[in-house]
Amino acid sequence: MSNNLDALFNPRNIAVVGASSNPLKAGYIILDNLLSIGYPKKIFPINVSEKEILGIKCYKKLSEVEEKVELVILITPSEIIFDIMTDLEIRMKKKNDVKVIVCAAANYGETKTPEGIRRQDCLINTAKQYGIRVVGPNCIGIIDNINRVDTTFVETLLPKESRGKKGGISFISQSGALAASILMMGASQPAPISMNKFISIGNMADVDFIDLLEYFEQDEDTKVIGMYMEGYPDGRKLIDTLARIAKKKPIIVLKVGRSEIGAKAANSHTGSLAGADAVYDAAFRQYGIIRVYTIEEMMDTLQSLDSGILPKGNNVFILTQAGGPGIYCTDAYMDEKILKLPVVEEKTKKKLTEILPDMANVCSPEGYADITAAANVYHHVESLRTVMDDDGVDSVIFITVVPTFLPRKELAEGLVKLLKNEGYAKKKPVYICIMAGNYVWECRKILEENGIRTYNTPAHCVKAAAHMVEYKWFLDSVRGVE
Amino acid sequence: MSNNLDALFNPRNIAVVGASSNPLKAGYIILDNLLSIGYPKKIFPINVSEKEILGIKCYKKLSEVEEKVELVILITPSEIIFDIMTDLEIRMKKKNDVKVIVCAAANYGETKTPEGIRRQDCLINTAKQYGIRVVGPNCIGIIDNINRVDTTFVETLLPKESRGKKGGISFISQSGALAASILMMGASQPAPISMNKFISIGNMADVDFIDLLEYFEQDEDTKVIGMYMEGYPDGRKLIDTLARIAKKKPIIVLKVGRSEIGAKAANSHTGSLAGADAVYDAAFRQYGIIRVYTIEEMMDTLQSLDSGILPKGNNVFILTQAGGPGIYCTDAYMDEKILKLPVVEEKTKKKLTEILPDMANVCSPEGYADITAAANVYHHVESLRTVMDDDGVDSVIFITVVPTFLPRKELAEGLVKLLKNEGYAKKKPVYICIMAGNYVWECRKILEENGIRTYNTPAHCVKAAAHMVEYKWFLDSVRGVE
Amino acid sequence: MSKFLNELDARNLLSQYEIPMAKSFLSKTIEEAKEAAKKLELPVVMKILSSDIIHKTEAGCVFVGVKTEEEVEEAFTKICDNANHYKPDAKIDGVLIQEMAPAGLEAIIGMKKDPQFGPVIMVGSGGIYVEVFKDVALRLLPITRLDASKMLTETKLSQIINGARGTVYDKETLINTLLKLSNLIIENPTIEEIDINPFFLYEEGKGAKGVDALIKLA
Amino acid sequence: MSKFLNELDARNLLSQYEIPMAKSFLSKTIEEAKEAAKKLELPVVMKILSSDIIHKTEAGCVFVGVKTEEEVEEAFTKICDNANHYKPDAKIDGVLIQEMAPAGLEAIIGMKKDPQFGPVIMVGSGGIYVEVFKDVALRLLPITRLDASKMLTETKLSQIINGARGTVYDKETLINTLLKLSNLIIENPTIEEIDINPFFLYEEGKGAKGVDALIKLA
Ligand SMILES: CC(C)(COP(=O)(O)OP(=O)(O)OC[C@H]1O[C@@H](n2cnc3c(N)ncnc32)[C@H](O)[C@@H]1OP(=O)(O)O)[C@@H](O)C(=O)NCCC(=O)NCCS
Ligand SMILES: CC(C)(COP(=O)(O)OP(=O)(O)OC[C@H]1O[C@@H](n2cnc3c(N)ncnc32)[C@H](O)[C@@H]1OP(=O)(O)O)[C@@H](O)C(=O)NCCC(=O)NCCS
Ligand SMILES: [Ca+2]
Ligand SMILES: [Ca+2]
Repeated sequence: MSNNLDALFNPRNIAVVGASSNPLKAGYIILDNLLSIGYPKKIFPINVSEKEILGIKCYKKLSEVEEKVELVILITPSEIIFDIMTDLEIRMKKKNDVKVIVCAAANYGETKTPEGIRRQDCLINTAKQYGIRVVGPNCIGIIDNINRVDTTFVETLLPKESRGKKGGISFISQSGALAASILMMGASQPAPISMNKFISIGNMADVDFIDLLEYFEQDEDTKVIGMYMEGYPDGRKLIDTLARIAKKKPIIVLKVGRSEIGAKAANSHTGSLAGADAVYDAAFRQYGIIRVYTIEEMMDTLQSLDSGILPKGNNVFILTQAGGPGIYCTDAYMDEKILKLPVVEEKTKKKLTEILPDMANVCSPEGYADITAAANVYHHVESLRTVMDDDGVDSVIFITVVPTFLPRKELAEGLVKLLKNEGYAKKKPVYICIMAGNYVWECRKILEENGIRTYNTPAHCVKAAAHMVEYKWFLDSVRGVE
Repeated sequence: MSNNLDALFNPRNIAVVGASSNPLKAGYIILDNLLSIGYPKKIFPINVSEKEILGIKCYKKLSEVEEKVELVILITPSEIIFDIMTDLEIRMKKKNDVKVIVCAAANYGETKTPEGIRRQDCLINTAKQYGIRVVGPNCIGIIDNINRVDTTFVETLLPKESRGKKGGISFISQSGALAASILMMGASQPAPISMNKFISIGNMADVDFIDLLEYFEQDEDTKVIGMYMEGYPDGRKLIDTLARIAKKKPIIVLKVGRSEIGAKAANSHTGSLAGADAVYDAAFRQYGIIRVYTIEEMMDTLQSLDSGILPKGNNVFILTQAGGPGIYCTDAYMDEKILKLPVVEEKTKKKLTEILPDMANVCSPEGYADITAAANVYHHVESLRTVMDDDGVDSVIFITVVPTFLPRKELAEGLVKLLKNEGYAKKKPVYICIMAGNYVWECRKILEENGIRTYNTPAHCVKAAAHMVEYKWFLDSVRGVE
Repeated sequence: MSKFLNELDARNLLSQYEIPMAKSFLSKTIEEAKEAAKKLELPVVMKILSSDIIHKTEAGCVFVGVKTEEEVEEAFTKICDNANHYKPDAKIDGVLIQEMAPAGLEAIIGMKKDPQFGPVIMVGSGGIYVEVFKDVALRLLPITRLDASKMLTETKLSQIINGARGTVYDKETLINTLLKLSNLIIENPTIEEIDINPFFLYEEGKGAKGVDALIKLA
Repeated sequence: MSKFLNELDARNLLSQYEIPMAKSFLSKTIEEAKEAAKKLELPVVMKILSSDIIHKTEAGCVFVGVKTEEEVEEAFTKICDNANHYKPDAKIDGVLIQEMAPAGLEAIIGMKKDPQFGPVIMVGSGGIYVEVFKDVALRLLPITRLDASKMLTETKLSQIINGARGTVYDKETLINTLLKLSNLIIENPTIEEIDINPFFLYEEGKGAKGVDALIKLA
C-alpha cells in the first residue's frame, strides 16, 4: 500500500486531466507549477481541443497516453467524473499503470448532496477496483520538493529559483485554504520556506492522516511533521499512530475546534466528528505530540525542529542588544514554566564583561545579558560565542534591533560565520530575533539562506524554545522508561 | 508648562547640535529625517568645521544663530555637554528663546556612574534655570507627523512620500530600541503606519509619562494613546492621570516586567521601580486602560481604535471565505470571553443564502458564515454588506485567503467601494484578514491606503475586536455611573 | 440503558484492585448493623444500599456521624422507612455501615469512556471547587507510572500535595491508585465510568481513602 | 515596627462600619465568660485576647466548639494557663468568647498597602485553595459599587456565588462589605493591612459573617 504513495511523491510521469491553455484556470497553473518546480519526468496534459500547452504535447484522453503514467491529477469539473472514470478503466485494463489520483476538484462528498456523494463514490470505487489510491477530492494538491512534484494550483509568488529546494518538514493540512495560506506565508518569509512533502488532504475519501503519517514515518527525508487538523473519525487510531511516530520524529499539531463553537464550525466544515478537545489535548501531552495554537507558532516550531538539533535541557540564555525587547522577552519566557534562566560559569561572566561595552549588563538577572546599543558586530558575535561556549547553557535566545550604525550585512555575515562556518548552530539551538521590519529583511535573509532561522519577535523565539525543550524532555522520558 | 511642549511638537525653528556631514553618523541622519519629513521651518545645524550640510548653512555654536530657536536637538558625545550648556547659557541670556531640548545622546544618568549623573545634572539644571524642558537623555527622539518634525536618527526605510502622513495615534516608549523597532515594523506594513506624535522618553530626566499624557489629553489630533512602559516612580499618580484620560481617549499599554524576573530585568534597565505587576494590572482593569501583551496586539489595537468608531456591543460576526481559517478564528474568538456570536435576523440569513454560492454555510453556528472558495468578488462584498446591514451585528471579522482565481485587486477595490465610498466602515468596525503572505500584499495595501486596516491572521482580528468591545463597555459603564 | 454497580459491589471491586476505600459492611438487620458498627468503631456512616436509589441524601437515606449503638438502631429504621417512602418499589439490598474516614486532602479520581478514544482517566482537586476550578488532568489508558506522575503535575492539586500549604501528602499512594485503577479498567472493559469522590489523601506515608465511589456499566 | 490591633478592637472597628462579623465578647473572669457564652448560645469559640500572642492555636489558646458551661470554665482556665506558659511576659487582655458562625461559602477579603499605589483591596476564594489557586481580584481604593461588582466577576468565586453549585449566595452583602471596607480604610489611613479570612457567605438574602480578622497598623 505505501508503495502506491511512493507514486504520489515520486511518480513515474504525470497526467493532468483538465489541463488548460487558459492562464486563469487551475488546469494551466498546475502545469505551470510542475514546470516551475522542475518535475524531471514526463507530463501529459489531457485536453480535448489543444495540441499543446506550455510547449507540452496534449492528449485527448488519458487512455491515449502510450507511456507509463503513475500519477493522475484531476482538475476537471466534477460533473464529468463519470466519463473520466470510464476512460480510466479503459486505460487500466490495457496498461494497469496508474497508482495514484490527486483529485483537486471540489463539489464531491463534501457537498453532502446525493450528486456529490455519487460522484465521490464513482471516483473512489473505480480507483479501488484497480488498487489506485486517491488524494482528495476537494484539495489543493500535493508538493514534493525533493522529487520536484507540485500538483497544486496555488500561486505562492515563490521565485522560480527557490522552487524545489528541499527541507525536512512534511506537512498535512485538512483545510485547503489553510494549506494555501501556509504555502503563501511560507513563501513570504525572509528566505522562503521549502517543505519536504506538503499535502492538502481534502475530503480524505481514501488517503488520510494515518496513511500519510505512516509514510512520513518511513520517509528518511522527513525530519519533522506538521499537521493542521479539524477532526478524524477514529481518534484513538490516529493518536496511536502519532504516539508511535512521535518517539522518532517530532510532530507539531495545530488542532482546531478547541471551543465548543469552534468544534461545531469544524463539524459543519469537514463533516468529521471533532471529538472532545480536552481528550485530544491530554493525548497530545501524553504521547509527546507538540500542540501549537497559532499559525505563527506552528511555522516557528516546525522550522526550529527542522534544524535537526535539540537542546540538552531547559537552560535557555537570553542575550539581547536592547533592554526593552529583552524585558519583553523575559516576560514571555516566564510564561513558559518549562524554561530556566541558567547560572553561567564565572569565567563566562568575566569574559562577557571583558569583551562587551562598559554599559553592558552581564547576568542581572542570571541567565540574561544586555550587550547594549553600543554593541558592534564583534560584540554581537563574540558574546553569542561566549554564551554558547558555557556548558550550563543549552540554548540561546538572541535579540537585536540593529541600531542605525550597526552594519546589518556584516552582522549577518558575522553570525553566519560563527553559526554555520564554525559549526556553532550544530552545537546548540539559537533563536535569533532581529526585530526591525523591512530594515533588517536583507540581513535576516542572509541568515535564513544559510540555514539559520530568524523569528519575528522575542515572544516567538520563546515559544519555539519552549517546544524544543518540551520535545527533548519527552524523548528523555521515553528513553528513561523503555 | 505645556506651552513648552508645544515647542517640542511644533517648534519655531530647530537647531541640531552635533550635526554631521558624515552619512554614517546620527547627526547626519537627524538632518536627513527632518528634511525627509518636510519640516517647514528653519533648521540650524551646529558644527564647528562644516560650512553647510545637506545644503543647509551650519553654525559653529548655538549661540551664534541669530534667528529664534525653540527646539534644540543634542546629538553630541556626552562629554562635551558642559561646553554646550555654557554656550546655551550665553544664548539664553541674549535671546531667551529655547524652549525644549531633545537629548538623544546616551551616557548620562542611566550609566549610574558619577560622571554620567554629573552630565545629566548639568543638562537638567541648566535647562531648568531657563525654564527649558528636556526630553531624554538616552532616547531615540520624537516625531510629530502633523507638524512634520522628526528628531530621530532611526532609518525606517519609510518611502519619502509617506513621511509626514498624519494619523491619530500618539505613542510613548520607555525603551528606545522598542521605539525604533515599532517605527520600523510600522513602516513595513502594507501601508506604512503614520503616528501623530511619537516619543521615546529615555531617562525621563525631565519630561516624563505624565507630562506627555497630559499633553495628549489636550491634543485634538491625538485620538488614541499607546505606551510601552517598564516602570514609573509614582505609580499612583500615573494611574490617576491615565484614568482621567481613559474616559476621553483610549489608552493601550504594553507594560513589561510582568514576571518577577522580568521586573528585575526592567529595574536594571530603566532603574525605575517596576512595582507589583498585579496591582498595575488591577488598576488597568479598574480604569479602562487597555492592556496588551504582545507588540502585534499593540499595533493592531492602536490602529483599530484609530479608526474612530467603536462597536455598539459585543456581537461580532465571523464572515469567512474558507473553513479552516474560519474555525481557527472561532477558537481564538471563544478564548475572548467578552465576544458573542450574534443571531442575525431571518431576512439576513435569507439574503445570504440567496446571494452566496450553493455550498455556502450560512449561520451554522449562529453568527458565523462561510462563503466558500467559490465566492467571487461580488459574493465577498455583498455578503459583508448584508451582514453589516443587520442590526444585531455590532462588528464583523472578515477573512479571506483569496484563492488563485479571485482577482485580488478587484476584491480590494470592491471592499474599498463598500467600506469607504459607501461609508460602511464608519458604521461598524470591520476587521479584515487577507491571509496569504506576499500574494495579497498589494491587495492589502490598496485597502490600507484607503484607511481600511488589515490584520495578519484571524487571531489578530479577534484580539483587536475584543479590545474594542472592552473599551466600549468601559465607556458605557463610566457613563452609567457618572 | 447503562446501569450502576451498587455501592458495595463498587467498593469490593475497587478493593480487589487494592484501591484504598473506607471500610464498609452490609447489614440486613439491626443486629448486623450494630455488629458492623462495632467492628468499624463508632462513629460510622450509614446509608441505603440500593441501585434503584441514586440520590440517597435527598431520599433521607444517608446518616453521617452515627455515634452510639442506639443511634445505629434509630438510623437503620429511619433509612429503611425513608427508602420505602421515597421509592416504594425500589429493590433494597440492605444498609451499608461505613467507616468515618478522617478528612484529608480532597482529591477526585475517575474514568469516562470517550466515544473515540475509549477510557480516559482523570485526577484532580475535589471538594466544592471541582466544577468551577476544573483542576483536573486527563490521560488515555493504559498509563505508565510516568504518565500518572506527569498528569498529576498538570494540576494545582499537586502543588498542595507537594507541601504548598505546609503538609506534604501521600503522592505515592495517589499515583499507585491511578495505576491500579488503570489496570482495573483494562481488565473490566464493561465499565463505562468510575467516579471516586472524595478520595481523601493523607500525610506522606499515611495513605489515602476513597469515601464515595460510583461505577457505571455499559 | 508595625503593630496589630488586638482581635476585639479589630472586630469592633469592622463592626462600626457594619461589616458583618461573628459576635464576640470579652471576658476577664470565668463568670463573665459563662455569661457571654449564654448570650451567644452554646457552643462557642474561646480564644486568648492578646496582641502579644500571634500564633494562638500553636499556643493552645483557641478552643472551638465549647459546648457546655463546664467546658467554658475549663477552657477559660486552660487558655490562661497555656498563654502564661507559652509567653510568660505577654500582656493578656482577657479571653474572647465568640459565636460559632455556621460554615458558609469561604471567601477572603483584605487590603494591603502598596508602596506605590496605596491601599489595594482584595476579594477572592478562601479556604485551602487561597495560595494555590490564587483566585483573587484587586482594586485600588476608593472603589465604586461597579468596581466591587466587576472585581468580583474576575474571580471564580463569583461563579459559585451565582449558583454554579446549586446554591446562590448573598452577593449583595459581599459587595456592600467591600464598599464598607473601602470606606473604613479611607477614613483610617493608619491601617496598613486587613485580612478577613474566612469571610463566610450565606445563601442569598442571608448575609455573611467574617470569622477571623487581622488589622495591621503602620
Ligand atoms: C476543477 C475546477 C477548478 C475546474 O474549474 P474550471 O477550470 O473553471 O473548469 P472548466 O470547465 O474550464 O474545465 C477545466 C478543464 O477541464 C477540461 N474539461 C472541462 N470539461 C470537459 C469535458 N466535457 N470533456 C473533457 N474535458 C473537459 C478541460 O481541459 C478544461 O480546460 P479548457 O476548457 O481550458 O480546455 C472546478 O470545478 C473546481 O472544482 N473548483 C474548486 C477547486 C477547489 O476549490 N478545490 C479545493 C480547494 S480546498
Ligand atoms: C550622540 C552620539 C550618537 C554621538 O556619536 P558620534 O556621532 O559617533 O560622535 P562624534 O564624536 O562623531 O560627534 C558627533 C558630532 O558632534 C559634534 N562634536 C563632537 N565633538 C565635538 C566637540 N568637541 N566640539 C564640538 N562639536 C563636537 C560634531 O558635530 C560631530 O560630528 P562631526 O565630527 O561628523 O562633524 C553618541 O555619543 C551616543 O550617545 N550614542 C548613543 C545614542 C543612543 O543610543 N541613544 C539612545 C537610544 S535609546
Ligand atoms: Ca484511508
Ligand atoms: Ca517630569
